Amino acid sequence: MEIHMEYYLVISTIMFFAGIYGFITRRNLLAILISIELILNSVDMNFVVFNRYLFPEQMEGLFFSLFAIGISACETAVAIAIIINIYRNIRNIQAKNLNQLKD
Amino acid sequence: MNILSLFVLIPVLTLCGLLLCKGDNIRQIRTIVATGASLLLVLAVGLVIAFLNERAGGNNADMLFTANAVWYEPLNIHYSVGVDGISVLMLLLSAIIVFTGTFASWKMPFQQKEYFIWFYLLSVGVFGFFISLDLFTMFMFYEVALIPMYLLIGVWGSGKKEYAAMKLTLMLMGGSALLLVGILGIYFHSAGAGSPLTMNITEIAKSSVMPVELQRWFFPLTFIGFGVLGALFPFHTWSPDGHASAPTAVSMLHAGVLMKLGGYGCFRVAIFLMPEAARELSWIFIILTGVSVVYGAYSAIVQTDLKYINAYSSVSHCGLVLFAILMLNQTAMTGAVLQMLSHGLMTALFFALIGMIYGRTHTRDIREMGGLMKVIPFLGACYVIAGLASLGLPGLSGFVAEMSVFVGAFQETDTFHRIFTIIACTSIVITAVYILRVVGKLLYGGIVNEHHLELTDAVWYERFSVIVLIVAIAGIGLAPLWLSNVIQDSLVPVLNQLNF
Amino acid sequence: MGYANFLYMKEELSLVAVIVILLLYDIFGSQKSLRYFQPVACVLLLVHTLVNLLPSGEAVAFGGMYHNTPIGNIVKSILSFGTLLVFMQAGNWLQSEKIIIRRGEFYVVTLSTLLGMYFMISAGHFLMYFIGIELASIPTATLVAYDKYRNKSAEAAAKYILSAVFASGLSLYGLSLIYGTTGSLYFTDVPAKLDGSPIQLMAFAFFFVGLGFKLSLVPFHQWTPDTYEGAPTSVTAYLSVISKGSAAFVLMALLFKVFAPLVKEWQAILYGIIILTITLANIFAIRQQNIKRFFAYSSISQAGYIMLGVIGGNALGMTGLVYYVLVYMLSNLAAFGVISIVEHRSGKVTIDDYNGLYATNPRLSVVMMLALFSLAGIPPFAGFFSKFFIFAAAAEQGFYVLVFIALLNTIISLYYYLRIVKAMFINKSDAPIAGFTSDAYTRVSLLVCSLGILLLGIASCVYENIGRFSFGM
Amino acid sequence: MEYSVLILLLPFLSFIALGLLGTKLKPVVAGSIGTAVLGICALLAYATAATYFSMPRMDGVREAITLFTVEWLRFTDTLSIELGILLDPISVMMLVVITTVSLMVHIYSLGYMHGERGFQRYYSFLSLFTFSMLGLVVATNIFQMYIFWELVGVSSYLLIGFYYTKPEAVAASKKAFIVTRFADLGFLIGILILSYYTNTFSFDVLNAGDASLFSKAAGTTFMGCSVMSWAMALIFMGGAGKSAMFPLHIWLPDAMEGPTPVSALIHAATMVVAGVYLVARLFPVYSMETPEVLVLIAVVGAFTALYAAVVACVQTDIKRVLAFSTISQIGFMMVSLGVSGMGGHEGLGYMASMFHLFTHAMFKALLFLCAGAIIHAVHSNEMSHMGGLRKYMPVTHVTFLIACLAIAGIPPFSGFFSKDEILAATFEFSPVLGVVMSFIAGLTAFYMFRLYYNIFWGEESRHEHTPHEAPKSMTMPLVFLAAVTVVAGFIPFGHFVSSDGTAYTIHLNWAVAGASVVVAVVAIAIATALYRKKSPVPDRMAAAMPGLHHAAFRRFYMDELYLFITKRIIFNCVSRPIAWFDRHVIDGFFNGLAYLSQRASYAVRVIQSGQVQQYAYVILLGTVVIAALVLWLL
Repeated sequence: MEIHMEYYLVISTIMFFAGIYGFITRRNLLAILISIELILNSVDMNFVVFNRYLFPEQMEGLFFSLFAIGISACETAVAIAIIINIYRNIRNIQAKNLNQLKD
Repeated sequence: MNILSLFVLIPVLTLCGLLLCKGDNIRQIRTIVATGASLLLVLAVGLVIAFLNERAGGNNADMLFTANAVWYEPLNIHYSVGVDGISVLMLLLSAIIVFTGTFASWKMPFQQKEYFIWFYLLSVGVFGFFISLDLFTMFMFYEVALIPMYLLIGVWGSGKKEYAAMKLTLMLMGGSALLLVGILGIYFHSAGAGSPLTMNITEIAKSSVMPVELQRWFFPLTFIGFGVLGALFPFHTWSPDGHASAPTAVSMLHAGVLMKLGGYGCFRVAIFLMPEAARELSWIFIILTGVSVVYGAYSAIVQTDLKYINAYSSVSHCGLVLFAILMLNQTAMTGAVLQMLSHGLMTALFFALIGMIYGRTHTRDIREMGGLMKVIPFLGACYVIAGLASLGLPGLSGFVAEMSVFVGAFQETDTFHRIFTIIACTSIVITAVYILRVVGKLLYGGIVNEHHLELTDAVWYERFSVIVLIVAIAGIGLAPLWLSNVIQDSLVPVLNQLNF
Repeated sequence: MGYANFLYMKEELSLVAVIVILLLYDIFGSQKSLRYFQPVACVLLLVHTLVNLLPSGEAVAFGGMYHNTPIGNIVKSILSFGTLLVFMQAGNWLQSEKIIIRRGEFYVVTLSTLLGMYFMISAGHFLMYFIGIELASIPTATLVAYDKYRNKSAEAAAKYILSAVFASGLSLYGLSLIYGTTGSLYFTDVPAKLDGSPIQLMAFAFFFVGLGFKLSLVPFHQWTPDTYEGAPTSVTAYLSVISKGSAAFVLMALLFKVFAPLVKEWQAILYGIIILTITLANIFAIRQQNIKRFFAYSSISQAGYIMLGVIGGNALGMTGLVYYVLVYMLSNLAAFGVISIVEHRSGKVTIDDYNGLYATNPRLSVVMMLALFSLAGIPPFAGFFSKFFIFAAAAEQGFYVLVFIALLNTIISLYYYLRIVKAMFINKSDAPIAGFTSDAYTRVSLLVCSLGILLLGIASCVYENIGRFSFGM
Repeated sequence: MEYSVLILLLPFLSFIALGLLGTKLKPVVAGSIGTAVLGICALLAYATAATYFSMPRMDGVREAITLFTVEWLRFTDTLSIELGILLDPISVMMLVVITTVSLMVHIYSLGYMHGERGFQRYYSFLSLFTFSMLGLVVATNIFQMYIFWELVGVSSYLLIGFYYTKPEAVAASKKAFIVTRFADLGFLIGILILSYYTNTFSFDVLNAGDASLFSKAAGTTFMGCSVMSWAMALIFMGGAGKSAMFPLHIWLPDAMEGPTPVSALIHAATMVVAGVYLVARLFPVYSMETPEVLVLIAVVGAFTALYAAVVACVQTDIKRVLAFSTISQIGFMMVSLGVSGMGGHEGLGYMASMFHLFTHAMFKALLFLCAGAIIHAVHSNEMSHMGGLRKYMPVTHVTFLIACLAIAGIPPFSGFFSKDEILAATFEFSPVLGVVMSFIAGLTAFYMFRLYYNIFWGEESRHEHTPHEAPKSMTMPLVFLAAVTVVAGFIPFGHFVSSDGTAYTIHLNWAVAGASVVVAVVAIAIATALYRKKSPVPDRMAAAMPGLHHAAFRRFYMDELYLFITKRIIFNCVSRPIAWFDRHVIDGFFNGLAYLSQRASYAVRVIQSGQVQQYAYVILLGTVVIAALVLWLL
């Protein structure tokens, strides 16, 4: 069976919106972080798919997704460090407890 | 060095001098400000003489003593100065008021140094505005003159000073917001295709390429923008509160000179550069200013605070300035300029006297005062003179101005102009009512408060500043011809614009 | 392709050198010698700034990945100069007890983000741009969280990083669609393929989020007040000027160069966003008590003004924007310098605490006042000029109504800036902040800022020199 | 005659000198300076008059001489204010009247005001007034007249309010100024209209009788009347204000709060006739262009004369009686002008009016000065505090009687001649009006003698100390003025002043004269019967007509009406609402804007909830909205 580009795109779109949905609804900071990964991964997928199907003569998309993966790892690392910091301070990592700063 | 630039340079140097001296060395501070103020006055008088000499020598250029230096080359912004008769007179007025204001604030309760720093920053703006020929420079100086008011009122004022200072600043900035849009509009339509845009007023007037459809937008913006400072109804409400709360010299400078920036700007920018729209839309503003004239006067009748009375009176008188400008003919415009001068001096005198009286009685409520003529005859007599000038007594400046305005306004024959001229004329009666009411309550009758029996009359520096003002008022009132000649000559370019 | 290409990147290289030196110094320097970290960092950065001060010619390197423009050089110089000022002001804070041990990191991390901004500015390819923006923002999160024992700092950092990543996720998604429709990520190639198809427009809207977020334009602004309030003051200062300034320039460059075919669309977007940004931020700012939070809203509204330079799409706007960024940087850093030193010496951060400051600390108050007036756009201070040029740029393209709305908003902004002036000069306080003398670095930096505020407008050469290298669409 | 400039300049200099030096001078010195200056002025005025009237007539007409003019202020190419001196019969006549009365008042005041606080100020104001009044009468153009018109008003204000610690005086001065100012508004607008259509202010041009001058105004009407009618009526309004014509008369009785010599000078002899003078000045214009306005003037004058005479009959304050008498007499002058025509016998009214102005100035000043002497003696203005004073104050008594006889129109006193001419002119115009005016003349005789008897006869009231005759400085002017009053009637006035400048010989119309003398005698007889001794009849009469008497006593409620208009309508119904509107609506609007921003600031705080997920939601929403807008709206 031939796999059309649209299939990938559908999946990546679902991932993207699942990520967004997760980001907005999850209560735990780590879960939010995971949702972000979903978003970023869906983007990586897009890049790869577009490159592979539409512009196979160049490698821009592939490289972009490589870098994006690397950077998202950095992001996650920093985010986790901060979350740990929060945990040390308030002893939980519920998103709703990040409410000292408002107005 | 151009003589006009000195008008900016001297206050700036005074300011720097003040910055350098110690805050508690009152003597030094006074020396500096007195020197600065005197120099300005001498310079202004010198300029008037030089100007008259030039004109007598046959120099008929629109602007004299011009100097021009490129400032922001990409936008063709210049530091460009020059004066015609009107700005010369305005400079003289400003110099007189800065001079007398300096003496009127000879003794401040605290932070004298800071006070004078702001005061002179204010005067930098004022002088700079009147000498500028470049819209940008003009606008910059205009705003320079606005902001020191906030601190001058807020720190050294009285009463609801913070509210008043904030209101004044914000409303005037509102005006300048409108103005800036207007100026940008003028700038981007200042020259025909192919020639570079310019900010220079005379050049813009010469090219006159702005289409009427656009003028219809930018004229009201510019006019209202300046009009706010000229206490145009209904944007005048900053004036009563602001003037009432400001310290003496600031009220003097503000009502005496700053409000003139409005009138001057309306005439120099709005009408000069957008004559077609001015003709077309003047009726709207004639209604507003006509209302202003009567409305201010009626409001003044019921006020009980001396400064409020004077502030509303300023609304009325400044309304007359704008009203006259909008008549768009030579006589009325001459009257407008005369009225600016006259009102500037008069109201400065008023505020100086009110400040001095307030300094003694610690109240400005006329219900709490009475019979002061007996204890402070000098101030009382001067107050009466100021009042008489304000209600247009011949021999003092107000009469000359008002009559020119009325005669000029009457040259416009249609019923609309007629009706509003007559409405404006009625202000002379209402003015008499409130002036005499104040004089009657404040100075005449019996002493209301026993403490007032121990008041002392004016001291030398107070007398000095008051006398200078009175002499100037009487000078205009007695010999107005040379003034009006100077003004009329300078109006010719504007009239040429207006007649297309 | 050759190593000679690297020579075009002399600014980045010299910055990397500074970073490496500082990193090594931090690692290997003795505890005693680390006392001199601040002067060393400042001197190195100063040298770096001076060396790269003169704009070099236009150059393209690495097959178009790297694109150096003279105006970009100027922006880089401005940014590194601003960073220098931040460094000078940060000394006090870094001397404090729990942080002193980690002081070196601050300089290194900050400079790394600066490097990221350099990349953004000189990017010729979206990958380069992406790396730059992430390099500029991820380390910033660690800076925000620098006071790690302070919960607010951590919370601010968490909000920052989560929002940032979310925004960059959306932005990347947009970018991927752009890639999908144009087939290229080179700045030079993309415009030709942009035809305004619906998918591209949607992609552009998503892409816009990333820079909108960095610039804290409404509706991408909500992290700003929280982060600014929670972050250490020096970091807030850095965020509010350097990070914002670079983002503004990059956004402009992208819109001018890459998204030029979509000019009608992005002008419409900006139109709405500018109005929203300025107005909403002003409305929020009116009520603020915490001075850092207050400045956060103020900086949001300033971002709106900055965008006025972009919307015209003209050279005037580019000059105005860069000039605006410079003036805004000086003004804001002057304000933050004062806030920082006051916070450090007295621990006070609300506006009411500033009551009567003039009586005890006249010089600081005057500097603060200059900064506020400059921000409000009052002449003769530089802010007036920068605002005027920005407005002129927008007006040139006929956006009079927009200019008018922005101007009306200046009235509100004047109101809240005057609130602080009022607190310092007019209000009386029972327990004013006691008088103190600041350290030499802070004083120098404040002096520099004040001089800049006073002179930048009057001396037209700065503006004219920027103008010489600007370009429109 | 160039020296006549000095007549103007000297009082001005004296005003400046006394005003500036003020309290530095001793009162006596200040008074002497003022009086001496006025003396010189009077002499110069007499010299001027002598020279002028002795100049030969040109074609039988006395020429108006414009001595010199200085351009003072230029309005347009054609309109400019010039200051100058115009000598013609009426202005020269006025110069004489003003300087004479003023000099008398100056001398008189030396005694009357002796020891008053502000003596120097008083003299300085007197000088100012004299200067302004002289400037007014010699004005070469209508705008110069307006200038001095205003100055006269101010000096009147200052002098009425001389006793500034007295609230009544302050109120009176204010009222005087404002009412006349209101009238001046009409004057001003009138000037504006007139000058717009004729392009000139100059009396010479206006009075030249050139009909083409007014052609521009032809056909222009406003509310059914021609523009010229409006202009001239409005100018008359100015005159009516100064001359206290009904209904603008209300300030004059109150103005009696001022020092009595001031009343004599300003409010009897000079300033109040400025209105008459104004109409006379523009008489050719009135007569030729707008005769209908002359009718208006006659009607207003007649009504005022009647009204004031009736009111004067019941007043008890002697100065008030004199004030109403003045109003009434000015009414006579106005009527006379109103009924006059131009030239020859037609111009009888004009001549009569000027004649009456002249004689009235003398005897009314005399009356006031006498009243001053009396008040000086008994320290009261009320008739009831007087009575039987003839024993104590013989000189005053005799002079007062002479003045009374003069005003009553008993020959051979001057009033008889001038009033008789007025009546004659009136009868020629309209017999009905003539009868009315004769009746008023009778009333005049009646109330004057009521006054006379109440003061000098009747029961003596108890005095705190015996009244005594006034000092020399006060009686001397009395005697002088009395002498003038006696002889002035024999001046061949028509030879000096007439409507067209030709000589006009007065012929007494014996029918009218006889009738008016009879009326006067009868009225005096009634007054004698009623008031010579204390008699119950007047009270009974008052009781018989309580409404009328009370109304007359309250001056037919005119003051109440004015108070109603000013206080209730202007102050409470106009000014207060406007002030309220300003504070609450306009100011409220701007404050409301500020308040709204504040409220908005609080209202939007929910947006910034502090929840990072909500932030993300907003970002997403924003992006979607932007995308949607771009996709569907563009």
